[in-house]
Amino acid sequence: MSLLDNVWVVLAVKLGLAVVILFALALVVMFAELKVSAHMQHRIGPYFAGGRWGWAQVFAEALKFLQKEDLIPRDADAPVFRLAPMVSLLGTFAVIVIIPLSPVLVAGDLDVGIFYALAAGSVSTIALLMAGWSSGNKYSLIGGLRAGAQLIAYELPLVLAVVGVVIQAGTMSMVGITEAQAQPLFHIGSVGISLPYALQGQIIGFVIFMIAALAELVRIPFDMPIAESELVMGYLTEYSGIRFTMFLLGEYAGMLAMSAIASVLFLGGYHFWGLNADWFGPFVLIGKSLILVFVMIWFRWTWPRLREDQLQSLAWRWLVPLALANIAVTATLKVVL
Amino acid sequence: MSIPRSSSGKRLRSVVPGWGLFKGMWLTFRTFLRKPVTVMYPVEKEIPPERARGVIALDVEACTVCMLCARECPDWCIYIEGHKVQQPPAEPGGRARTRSVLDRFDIDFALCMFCGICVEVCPFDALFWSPEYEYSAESLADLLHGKERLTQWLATVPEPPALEGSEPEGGEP
Amino acid sequence: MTTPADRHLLAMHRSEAAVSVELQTEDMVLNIGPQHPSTHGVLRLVATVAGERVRSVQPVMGYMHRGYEKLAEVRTYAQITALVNRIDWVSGFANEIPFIVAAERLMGVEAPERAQCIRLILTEMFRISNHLIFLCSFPAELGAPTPLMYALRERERVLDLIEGVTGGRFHPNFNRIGGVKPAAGGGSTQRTRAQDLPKGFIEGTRRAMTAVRHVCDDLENLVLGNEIVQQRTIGIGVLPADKAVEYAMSGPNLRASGVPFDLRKVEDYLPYDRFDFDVVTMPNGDNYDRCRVRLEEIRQSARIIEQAVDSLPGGPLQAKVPRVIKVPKGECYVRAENPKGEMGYHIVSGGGRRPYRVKIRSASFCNLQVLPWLLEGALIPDVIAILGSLDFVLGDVDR
Amino acid sequence: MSEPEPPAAPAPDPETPSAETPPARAAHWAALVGSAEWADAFRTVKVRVPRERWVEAHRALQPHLPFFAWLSAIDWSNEVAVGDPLEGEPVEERYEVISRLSDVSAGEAVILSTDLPPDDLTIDSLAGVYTAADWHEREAADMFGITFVGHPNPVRIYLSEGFVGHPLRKSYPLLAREVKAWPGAVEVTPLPAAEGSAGEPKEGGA
Repeated sequence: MSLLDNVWVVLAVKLGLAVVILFALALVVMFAELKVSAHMQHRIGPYFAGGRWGWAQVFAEALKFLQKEDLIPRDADAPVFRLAPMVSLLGTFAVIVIIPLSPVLVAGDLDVGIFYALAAGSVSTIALLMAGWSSGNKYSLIGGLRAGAQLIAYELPLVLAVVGVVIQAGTMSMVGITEAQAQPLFHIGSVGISLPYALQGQIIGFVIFMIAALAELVRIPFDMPIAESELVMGYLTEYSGIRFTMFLLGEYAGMLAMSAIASVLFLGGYHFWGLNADWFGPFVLIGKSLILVFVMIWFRWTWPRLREDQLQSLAWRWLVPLALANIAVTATLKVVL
Repeated sequence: MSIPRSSSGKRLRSVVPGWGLFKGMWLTFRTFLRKPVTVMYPVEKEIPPERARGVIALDVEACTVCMLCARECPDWCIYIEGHKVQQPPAEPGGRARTRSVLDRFDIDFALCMFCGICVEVCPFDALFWSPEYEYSAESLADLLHGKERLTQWLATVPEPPALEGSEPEGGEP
Repeated sequence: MTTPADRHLLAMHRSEAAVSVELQTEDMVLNIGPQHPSTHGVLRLVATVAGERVRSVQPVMGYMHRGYEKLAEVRTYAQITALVNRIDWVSGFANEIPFIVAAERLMGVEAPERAQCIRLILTEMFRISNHLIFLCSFPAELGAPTPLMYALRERERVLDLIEGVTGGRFHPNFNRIGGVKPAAGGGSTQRTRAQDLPKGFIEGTRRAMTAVRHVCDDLENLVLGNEIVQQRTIGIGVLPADKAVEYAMSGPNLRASGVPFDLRKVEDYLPYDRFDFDVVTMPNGDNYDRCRVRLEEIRQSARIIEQAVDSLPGGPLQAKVPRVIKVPKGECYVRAENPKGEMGYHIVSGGGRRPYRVKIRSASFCNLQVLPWLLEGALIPDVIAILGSLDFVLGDVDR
Repeated sequence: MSEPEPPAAPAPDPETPSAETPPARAAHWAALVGSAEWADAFRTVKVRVPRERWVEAHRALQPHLPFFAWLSAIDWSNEVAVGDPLEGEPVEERYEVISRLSDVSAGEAVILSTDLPPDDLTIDSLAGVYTAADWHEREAADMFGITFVGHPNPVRIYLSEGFVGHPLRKSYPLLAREVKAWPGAVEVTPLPAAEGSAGEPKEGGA
């Protein structure tokens, strides 16, 4: 009893759980990417490792990466080079603690939850810049600079897309936003017209958020900083072994974290019709997140990538004005209704 | 002859901008639901056509050590050694004949470019193409195969495929 | 037809540069290749870049120079046939044709009709195979990996047919002076049985052509109709017709610039005049058109093949030629419409079993000459896209 | 082809240059460059011009034949390091530079040729007339050691900077054929040239 009263122990347990769950889910996402991409390409994908469907392939890959030599190029800025993958993971883990799996199952329900999530999430920008700059490679440098420009450009639509939700919910707490989505949207007379657990009218916000999230995650169609066919993996060019694995897991965990945030903000979080949020909440949320992850993988294996300047023009000329308009409309409706 | 055509060069624009993106996604999703076409190699195998040039098989009995294949080989990858032996005359009073005995017949498959010239020039039908393809080795030196190995492959040489109908001349010389 | 040179980006860049002279920073030299995922082998581009903008590009090649012209001098004609289909390895058979036809012209023999028709069918199959390779590599360079698998899936059908006839998937070595000869595979009966098309070839070809048309439709949806692809390709790498001719572009690259020139229509190295097909041209000469020309050419090739298997003449496969082939003295140049452009061999025969000199005109080498002009002022992503749209193979560049 | 046509003798296509009697075309091109020396064997039109008029001849043809297909050279030599030597009479030892020009509509084409003495391998560059001659001239410079005067970028194209020799010269040996003994040199039994059926073509219908 006394042990659970200690705030540090509780924090450690919560963090540990979050990390374990996140890693496990990141491996699931990694496996999904292998399998989904294979089937979309008319292939089978992993098959032999671990029984019929090759589920052990991800562990094999992780082990393979861990065995590899940890190379640091001679011209690299070694301390920065070593630090970058950790910083990249740090941002993702910082985000994950505030995601509510159920009304009670949340590592930390901050009052400024979403604000904190977006702020912590943008730490990965620094990681990519660090990686690109410290590698001592021109391709990495170009990749890092592209990443910097891209993440800064897309931070704005990401935040602005969220503002609409925050206005609607009237809170920045993740639990609060989820609960707000369970409420009827507006009342006509005494009848509550509800759009429970759905987009709450924030369809535009959702689309903008997903586009910006793809850009934040450096996924196709916005993977110019990596751009294997142009920059030979961009800021990842010089990474190998465990550090590369960290980036890789960071990417998959990031996909999951972003999908979870999107689910919480726009898709009703842990709520689902007819399911008790207390018991089924975690499964509902993870299920919604995995569906969004599937859509991200689906994009990845269907579309080519845009060019860096086209991406910038998309952000500044379309997404930002659209998000601002969305905020204006939402705010007006909020006041009017 | 038809007149060279200049296409209109119209772009394939979708009616709704952005619809093309979703047409592609529909295609990948349809494929996602279909059964994959992959052949799971070590478990299942594709059967190569009869004419597939997989490996060269040798019929030692037929070889007369005439060296023609070694000379015509563009890569110089066939090594032949032999010696002559005196044979008693076939019938009494006949001339004693010499016969060539094959001592060594090596093909370096690391050099071979699978052109088939040796098989073609062989006047005694001693060389054959076999569709067998599973003979990879861990080092280049292990790809030098001697006559014992080449003879083993003889068993894998298939019958020639049936021909597409309408062969009026029958191909008989 | 001829679009004026739309060098808008370049002009804009130049004016920008003129205005901001004091802001200029040092240019960076970016070494693209020789080991790079998008250079199709070992091409090296030394690019001077200002940020992402390429100021100038110097292609460096020769990493794969195998000296085919010298090698041909020490080989007999039969051996060279096996050699030349390695020049452009994704369309092996099409490389053999002009060489064999040139040698046949020097010897004064002509292949029988059936042999010519089989040559034509296989050439067109290799054209399909080559263009499908293009349609898989070009989207991959734009970042879309999935069309690759779809295109290769159907290409496999075509290659299986080719293998069924010739015994080789990539390097058929199927042409002989005076005809065609599939690889012997018949055991002791190989000499007594004609080495003709195997049973089921015609039926399989029809099926494969249906499948190829189908994948063309799919790829049209997946690649050409995709708005992102259009963003990345339309108006990028514009090569106007006069420049295309000036830089001796040939094949689909030339036709994409609006020049309706196809050697299949003007030369008679194979009986193309019997079949009905269109020369596909596109007006703009940008990446999109270069991609689209190839997609349409697959359809045209399928059309030719279907006509050819329907009207396949009978008769022998081989004209009478001496056992030891010696080619009389003389010089002959024969060019053919290789899937990548004009492929030709200038054979100088000294009268022996081996040619005295063989000059190989390979399409990719000549098509790449335009690179420094075409890439000037492009962005790095566009460099890769333009490079991919030119459809070259390093074996064909370096020979 | 929609109209029935006897497959045995396909009618000459009106668009192909073969419809016109080839010597007339050859003479036409020769007259255009002001040369009296031309050959038209094996449907390959070759017009010879003196070395001094090399660039001038190309300039005359450029408006008619804008497509520069290729440029190369032939080392005419009676001594060869590898390969078969020329049969018959000894030839005058020289380097023949040849270039092929064609159009992009009717399929017209001509090969221009000029001779260089072995002791003076210089010739004016065509880069001013045909842009596409650039790389071909660099290749010929690499392979034959011909100097193209006035070439805008006379650097090596295929060979590395330190490479010694010019591989396509007839005097240049082929190392791959020298470091290894020919496996076919072993003689065990004589060639079966006397075999009855072996001398005949084996293919069906022959």
